[in-house]
Amino acid sequence: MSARLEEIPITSAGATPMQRDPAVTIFEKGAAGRRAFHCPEPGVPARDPDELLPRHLRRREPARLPEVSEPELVRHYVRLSRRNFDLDSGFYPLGSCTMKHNPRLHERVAALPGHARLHPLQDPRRAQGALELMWNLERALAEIAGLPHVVLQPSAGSHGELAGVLLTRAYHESRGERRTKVLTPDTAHGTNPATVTMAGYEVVKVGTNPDGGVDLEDLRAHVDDQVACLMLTNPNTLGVFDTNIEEIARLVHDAGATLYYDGANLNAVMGKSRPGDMGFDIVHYNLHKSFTQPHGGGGPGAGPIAVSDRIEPFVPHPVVTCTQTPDGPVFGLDDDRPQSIGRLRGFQGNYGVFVRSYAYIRSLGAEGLRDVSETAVLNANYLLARLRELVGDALPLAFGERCMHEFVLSGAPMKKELGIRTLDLAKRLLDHGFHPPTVYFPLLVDEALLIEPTETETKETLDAFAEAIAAIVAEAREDPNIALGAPYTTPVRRLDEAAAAKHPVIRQAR
Amino acid sequence: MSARLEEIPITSAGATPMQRDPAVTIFEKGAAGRRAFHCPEPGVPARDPDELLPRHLRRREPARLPEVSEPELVRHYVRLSRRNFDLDSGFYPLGSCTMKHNPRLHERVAALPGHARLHPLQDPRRAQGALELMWNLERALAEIAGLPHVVLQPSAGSHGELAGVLLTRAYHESRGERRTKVLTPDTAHGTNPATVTMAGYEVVKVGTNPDGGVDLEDLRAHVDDQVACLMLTNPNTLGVFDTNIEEIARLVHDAGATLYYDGANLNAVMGKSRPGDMGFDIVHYNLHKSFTQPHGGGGPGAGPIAVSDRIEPFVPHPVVTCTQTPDGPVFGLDDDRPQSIGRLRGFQGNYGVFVRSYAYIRSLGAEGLRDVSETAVLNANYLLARLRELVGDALPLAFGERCMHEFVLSGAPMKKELGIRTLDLAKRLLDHGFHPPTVYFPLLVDEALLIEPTETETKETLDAFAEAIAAIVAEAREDPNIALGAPYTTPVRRLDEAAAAKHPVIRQAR
Amino acid sequence: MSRYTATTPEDLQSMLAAIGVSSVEELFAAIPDGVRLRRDLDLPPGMPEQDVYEHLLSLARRNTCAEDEVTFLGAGMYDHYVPAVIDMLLGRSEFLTPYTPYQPEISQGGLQVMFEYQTAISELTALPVSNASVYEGPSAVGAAGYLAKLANGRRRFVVSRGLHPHSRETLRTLSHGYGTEVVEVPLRDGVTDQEAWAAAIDDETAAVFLQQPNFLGAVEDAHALAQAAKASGAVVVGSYDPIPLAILAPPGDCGVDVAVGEGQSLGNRLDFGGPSFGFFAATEAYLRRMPGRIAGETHDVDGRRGFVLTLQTREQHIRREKATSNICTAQALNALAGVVYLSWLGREGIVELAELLLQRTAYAREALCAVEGVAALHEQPVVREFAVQLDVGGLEGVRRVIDRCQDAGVNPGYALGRDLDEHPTGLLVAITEQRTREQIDRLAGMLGAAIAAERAGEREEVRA
Amino acid sequence: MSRYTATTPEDLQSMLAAIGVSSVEELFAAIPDGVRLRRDLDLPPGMPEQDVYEHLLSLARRNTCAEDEVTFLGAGMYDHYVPAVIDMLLGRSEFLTPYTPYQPEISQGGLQVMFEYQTAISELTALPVSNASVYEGPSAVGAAGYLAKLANGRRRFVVSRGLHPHSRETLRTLSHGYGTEVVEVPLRDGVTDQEAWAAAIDDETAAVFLQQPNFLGAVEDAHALAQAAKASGAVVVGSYDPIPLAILAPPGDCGVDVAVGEGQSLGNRLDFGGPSFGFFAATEAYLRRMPGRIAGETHDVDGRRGFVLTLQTREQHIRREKATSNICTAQALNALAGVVYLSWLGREGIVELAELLLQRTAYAREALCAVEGVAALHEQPVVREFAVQLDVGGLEGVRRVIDRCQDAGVNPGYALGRDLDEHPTGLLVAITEQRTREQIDRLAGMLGAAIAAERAGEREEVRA
Ligand SMILES: Cc1ncc(COP(=O)(O)O)c(C=O)c1O
Ligand SMILES: Cc1ncc(COP(=O)(O)O)c(C=O)c1O
Repeated sequence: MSARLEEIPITSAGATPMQRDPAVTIFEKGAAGRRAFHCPEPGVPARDPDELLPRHLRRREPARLPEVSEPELVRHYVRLSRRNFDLDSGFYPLGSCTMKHNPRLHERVAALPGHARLHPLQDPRRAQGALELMWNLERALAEIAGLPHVVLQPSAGSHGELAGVLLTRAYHESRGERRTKVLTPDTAHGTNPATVTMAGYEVVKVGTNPDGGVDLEDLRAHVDDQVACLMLTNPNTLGVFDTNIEEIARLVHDAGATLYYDGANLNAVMGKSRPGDMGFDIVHYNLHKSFTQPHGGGGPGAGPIAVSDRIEPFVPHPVVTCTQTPDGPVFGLDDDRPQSIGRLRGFQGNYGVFVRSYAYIRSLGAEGLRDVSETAVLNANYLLARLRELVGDALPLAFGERCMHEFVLSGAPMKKELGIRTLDLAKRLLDHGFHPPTVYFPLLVDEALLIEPTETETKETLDAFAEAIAAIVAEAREDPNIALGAPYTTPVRRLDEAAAAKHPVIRQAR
Repeated sequence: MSARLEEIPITSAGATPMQRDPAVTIFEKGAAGRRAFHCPEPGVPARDPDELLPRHLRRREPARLPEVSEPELVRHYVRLSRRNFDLDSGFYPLGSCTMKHNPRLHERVAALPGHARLHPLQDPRRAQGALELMWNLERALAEIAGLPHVVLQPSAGSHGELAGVLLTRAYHESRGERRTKVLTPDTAHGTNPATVTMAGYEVVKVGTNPDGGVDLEDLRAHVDDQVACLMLTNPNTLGVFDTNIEEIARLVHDAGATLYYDGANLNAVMGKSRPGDMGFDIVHYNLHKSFTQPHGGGGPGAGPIAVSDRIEPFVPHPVVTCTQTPDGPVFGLDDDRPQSIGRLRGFQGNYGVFVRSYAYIRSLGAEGLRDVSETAVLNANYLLARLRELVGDALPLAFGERCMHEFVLSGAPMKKELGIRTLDLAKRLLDHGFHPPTVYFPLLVDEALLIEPTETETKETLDAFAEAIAAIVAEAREDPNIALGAPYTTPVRRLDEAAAAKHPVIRQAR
Repeated sequence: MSRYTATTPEDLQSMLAAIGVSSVEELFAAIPDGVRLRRDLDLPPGMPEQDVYEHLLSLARRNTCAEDEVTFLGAGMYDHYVPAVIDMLLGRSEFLTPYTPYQPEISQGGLQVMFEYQTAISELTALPVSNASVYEGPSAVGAAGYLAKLANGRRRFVVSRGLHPHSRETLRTLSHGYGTEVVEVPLRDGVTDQEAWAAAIDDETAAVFLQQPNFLGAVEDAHALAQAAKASGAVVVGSYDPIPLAILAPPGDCGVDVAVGEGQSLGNRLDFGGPSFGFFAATEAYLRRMPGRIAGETHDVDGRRGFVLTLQTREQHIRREKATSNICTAQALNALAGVVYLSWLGREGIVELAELLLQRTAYAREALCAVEGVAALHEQPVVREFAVQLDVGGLEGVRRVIDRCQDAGVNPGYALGRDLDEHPTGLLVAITEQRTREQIDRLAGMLGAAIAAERAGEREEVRA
Repeated sequence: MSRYTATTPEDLQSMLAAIGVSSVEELFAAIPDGVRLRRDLDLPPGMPEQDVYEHLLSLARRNTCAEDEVTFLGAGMYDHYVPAVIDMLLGRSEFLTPYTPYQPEISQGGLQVMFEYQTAISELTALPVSNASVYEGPSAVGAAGYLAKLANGRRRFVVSRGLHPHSRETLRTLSHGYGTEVVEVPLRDGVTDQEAWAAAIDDETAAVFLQQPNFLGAVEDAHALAQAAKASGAVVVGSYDPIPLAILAPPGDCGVDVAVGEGQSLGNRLDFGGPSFGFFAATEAYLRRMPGRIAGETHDVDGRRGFVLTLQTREQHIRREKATSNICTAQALNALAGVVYLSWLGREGIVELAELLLQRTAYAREALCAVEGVAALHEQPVVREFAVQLDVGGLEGVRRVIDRCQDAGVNPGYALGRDLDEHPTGLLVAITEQRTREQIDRLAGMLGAAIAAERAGEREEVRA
């Protein structure tokens, strides 16, 4: 098949080049006795190992780890890295993921020994710089969300959600209430309902209205005194800002429930509108989205939470404290929080992520952050307009007229008229050197394409992407098989996921 | 043409993937007003610029530098980097260049602020760590070469050569002699004769004997009282160790000339044999070869020199000094060297390179360095043996039976019998994911292939390379056109070098 | 245009025209007036790169890090040497910047790394199933609890007090959510009290939790503890320190069903506590109950070997409220550091490293216990960390002793009293390959002096 | 196997067998006994990575670097901020590890970088021809001399004393080799004495050399100096500081034939003096006399745009003894940093930066000259560096003043007396965008105090 690669038109962007040689794992390389590590001498009087560690507690056979020289190790992983598409290779409009530029300054400052080699249990008096950084970041995030209290501890968005729902539980229990249900719109990200179950609540779905917002009727129908919380994303995963947000907040609060803000889409509204002002009680941030922590191929991230006064007594500890003294502020960690839900993880959270996001906020300031959201929304609407113009009929906008920082197209007409699905379009985009948008999410849109360009892309890139989509659609009109057979230029072509799940091979055979 | 790529067999190594999209320069990207740099505020009372710098001294029109955002800048150069083959991509047997593994530890230690942000004019009393490092490196290099005095200043091998020949001149002049000629074997690297001319001497060539060593008769015929120096590489660029080295040294010294050692091939003999013991008066090292400074696509490097006592008075200054005091050694820089030839460059040399090579020597120690040379020679002889076995007839060894750390094959029979030249073989190797050997050097071998595997390669890699060569030769027997048309998988295919030289376009048109 | 945006005035005009609006403001029309922010955020103004660097550098300098003192602090994270290859590889855009590999054809690098990582963890734990990472250690313990809860629906967790305090607490926090209760089993002579352990386990026990080595550094008889739980049908969960695991009987050989742990010591920086990663391995039986991403091997339409995210029907984006976990973004980059580190150590190297720790830790334990005012807190075998008690009255005394040592450039370890009331004067001392004999001797000397000074101080008080 | 080799005993046996020898020793048989080393080299034993790191860290700590003090030291290398993108790009294996691009088809990245670099230097100098880098500044001056010598075969160089002392000396060293003599023209009021300059130039003058700004920081009238040489047919060589060049009349507009300079301040670290790079640009007339690599644009057999090393008939590997230079390995990686830095600054940014330096330098000059015991050394326009004299007797006094300031954490600059007998009490003070007004004020304060203390000291001596 790939023999046809050269006859198949590729846009000038060009596919990102990748290793196309057969996959060989590190366990299949090297030879017995090879090594990169050279162990220091113990340098202490040698004791009988079996006396120090009795045989019955000992391992019988060494773990079969790789045996490679350092040059082999380096080449293996450098070549592997070339099998990845990345943000520095090209456009990455993965909806809901906010794939914005990752400044290298952040890697530099995070690597400073004073941050990178600081032990989490260091005496706070000897970690004042780290605690001040966390304090400053909390204050900045609080201002951005419009809520008074921030805790940085959660490790990612879903972890923040779990914290939020557990806080809701603690809040209700403190008032002697045992509510059983949590509402989530059908546009919600999968982590929302999953979190609800983990926190011991029942999930109740709320519908979406024709404008892409929460269906108020449906909401009224479901919000009662058994409802502990409504989890909302605003703008939601359709890229639609819910114009009824004030009414929604009123309904939820009147029912005595809390309103939870999934902050994955905060990039749309920084400096423009604040969840706290919208009436949300609890917010999580995705520092690895809005605040540019690199995604690392699936983490690390951080999911700090902001809460209102009534929720504050229950937040996870430790909490960073700041005490004014004659010789300036002194920072500490407070573990003495009787009403706290407790810890969600070890230590103080993903500090290395905090450093990067703090550097980002200090680089941009208020103006810069507003520009981020304004440009993110501008870029999204421009790309939407270009796509409307070029392929509006095949890929119509699913809801509304305009969008915030991202938008959802439906591939249904394309499927019907051209015989290629959203998946095929996505795979064909790979040959054009673009990362495809998020596909088949949100679930309520048939053949969904969720497109988020972010603010750090240029107009030229948006134009090139729109033209690539147009080229694929035009190509499909001629010959749908090209898209159906795509991709052609990648290290591997379409993979058999069913086979992988049917007979799972999830580790190298010995 | 590249349409044929897929039908053309590629070894399992696979071509290293590279951006194949059209080349666009940074000057062709971006847009007016874009920028990555944000300038700090002056923060001082503003003065009239024209008063500070009169108009007649001022630039009229700004330099037309690129106008790109940071994300554009990063993507441009990351994508450009993917158009390079590199040492971490695969085998790089570029003869005479010693492309050994570059340990990343060296990059880490060189980047420590105490080294990287140290100003060259810092008071020596406040740069004791740097001077101690230089002192230790000088001592280690002196021991390795078997000569008492080392100066690190020269910036590369050719710079070291220039220092060496100028030292020879100073030495002879100090003895009231004005010699006019310098001898270089026909196997010499181009920098040798070029250096001789730059240093104001006439180049006289000396022939090579059937074993690949210096032709003693020819040497005797040329060495007279007008000869200032003989520049030798040993093992030479044929990978042959000159068994007559003692006799050569005697002849040269009897004529009152100096014997210069081009250290490019030192990787063959570390801990096995020392230039000083062979009778050389002056040696240069290539820290970017034997001592693994990364080549950087054409530098930086460093070419320290070692000299005997009689040459020492003339070495370039400043010279690092070490004075023993009650509270330990104190290091300094001595500029008061009345007989010195003077400076060859600014400051103290490429210190960042010294840091890396020093780290390397401290990592390996005496045993490690000997193992380096033994393994380099073992790998070269093994690869030679494999190639003899597989393609001995088409690509015979040019001289002798065995080799040191590298060897030269002649592509003459291949050209005659298969109709493909060494160049074609090299280009076809690109499709197999290997960097070709050095080609058409040394000049005295017809269709030369100079192959240096280095010690950091595995047996598997050597085997794969030998098999790739065999595959290409076999392929050529079937159809020479495939090699003649190669490469096929690279970002560009064979380039028109003649056109480039005929109508030079050496900068982006405005 | 701010720092990283690129919209020139010309761009802006043509873009607004294409959209059909006259200002960016119009694009925010959907936001009701009542919730629009009509002022600038109250934040410090943006700074040029060089000033941000200076600021972050000045903050870094106000921390005493492992390069500023000789540290014996461990208690969950350890000052191991991180080889330079890891910085280089993690700094490569191709690993640093991609999202979770949703498009396998252009993510084979990351997916194969996951597959290799899973293999390495599986080898280390002698368990067949590993996921591609969870957040970190203590939350991994909580995740194991949720797995057990979903697996057998029982209502109680039996937890050894040998577990890291953060793990025990995280488990409590999450248990309160998914509705299980937690009972703790005390230690005796530094290890889990086997009688109390056996007594606490019954057919309402959803899972039992042990830590190896435990929080006091003692090596538990994991096999015995696991067997004691088998009959009850409870899920046996072990939280492991991966480096000692190189020489300790692996969970898979001891009857442990789910092995989790903190991965920081495998090639990750201390980073004041994160990001690192948690590993999560289990027996075949729990394959389809695992939380998080799992990479699996398959082939493409041309028959080429490739890797994909597999068994996704477990996950939130498919299964939503029925998912085995809510985890989405995990710690892929840190897990990469983990597998690179394990490959760098290699099959023999990791054993040499663990044996080195065993020897130096034994030496340090002896050296410290020979100090006036220092006594072993337990006599159990230890690999990389051990506990002593200081004869200085109480926690405050210990804190002051630590402080004195730190003022002299040595951080002697962790004051156990901060978490364990039963050991108010305990000190937990950790050894890595970066702590030399000379440093250990220095610690012993300083500790002796600091304790003497502390006692002198006490006597003063008594007199006064 | 040592640190980076991989030959297992099994490998060794099969390799020796394939070669047909019984030991590695046999492979060294060609080396005569008399010159074989029969002992181990006398070197310290090898160390594990962590120990090498510790050792190099401890050496680094014994240096006072630009992060440890507020430094106004310049005199050829400057403490500019190096943006983080440069570390990332230079750290990429693809740029860091390849050799000189001898195989253009797999080196388009490096070759295009050279082409872009050449374009940037050509823009900055307003000269049409640039090579891809030479070693560094002073040796670039020497290389320019060799170009002139080959071009017109004349025997004398006329050199302004405004050139960096290292440049003047390097030129002398090389001149002695290729056989030219060097006469120096003094400065007057801080700039080259135009009368003496004109008088020194005749039809035996191979080249004239000026520096802009000169070593005292003064802006020369480059145009006037160049014109004064035109009639003689000498090659006019200018050594430029690239950052001030953003606002100074470029060599190409002043009649300078060859412009060279030290590139460190363009995105390269101080590195105690290297590696950095030297730039080398010229008029069309010298295209085929340029030293070093030059990348040129061309096309491949399919008509695709590509780049190659071109005009190689100038070079040593082709032309050998007739080459225009012996340079081979140059400074490609540092030149990459240069073009990335220039692109990062951008068309407007570099001007803003230079204007910032202009303003702050003026402020600093005024602030220092207001200090008791400090006087301007000249009144010429300055951009980024200026010279003052300290009323402290002589060089030793200046050294002691500098020392006092450094003890207090501020490095006030360079003692001109170290190189220039005519300015024994001169101090050269450099400003970068990293030196703030507050730091300048601090310097002024300290300098005043240190001078006062020094004079008090002198009085003591007098009395004694
Ligand atoms: C809308 C939304 N909510 C929640 C999440 C979960 O965030 P995380 O992956 O950080 O757990 C995501 C991430 O994809 C998301 O897009
Ligand atoms: C034998 C030999 N001599 C001298 C040189 C010149 O060294 P450098 O490139 O460091 O100037 C080389 C480099 O290719 C070489 O191979």
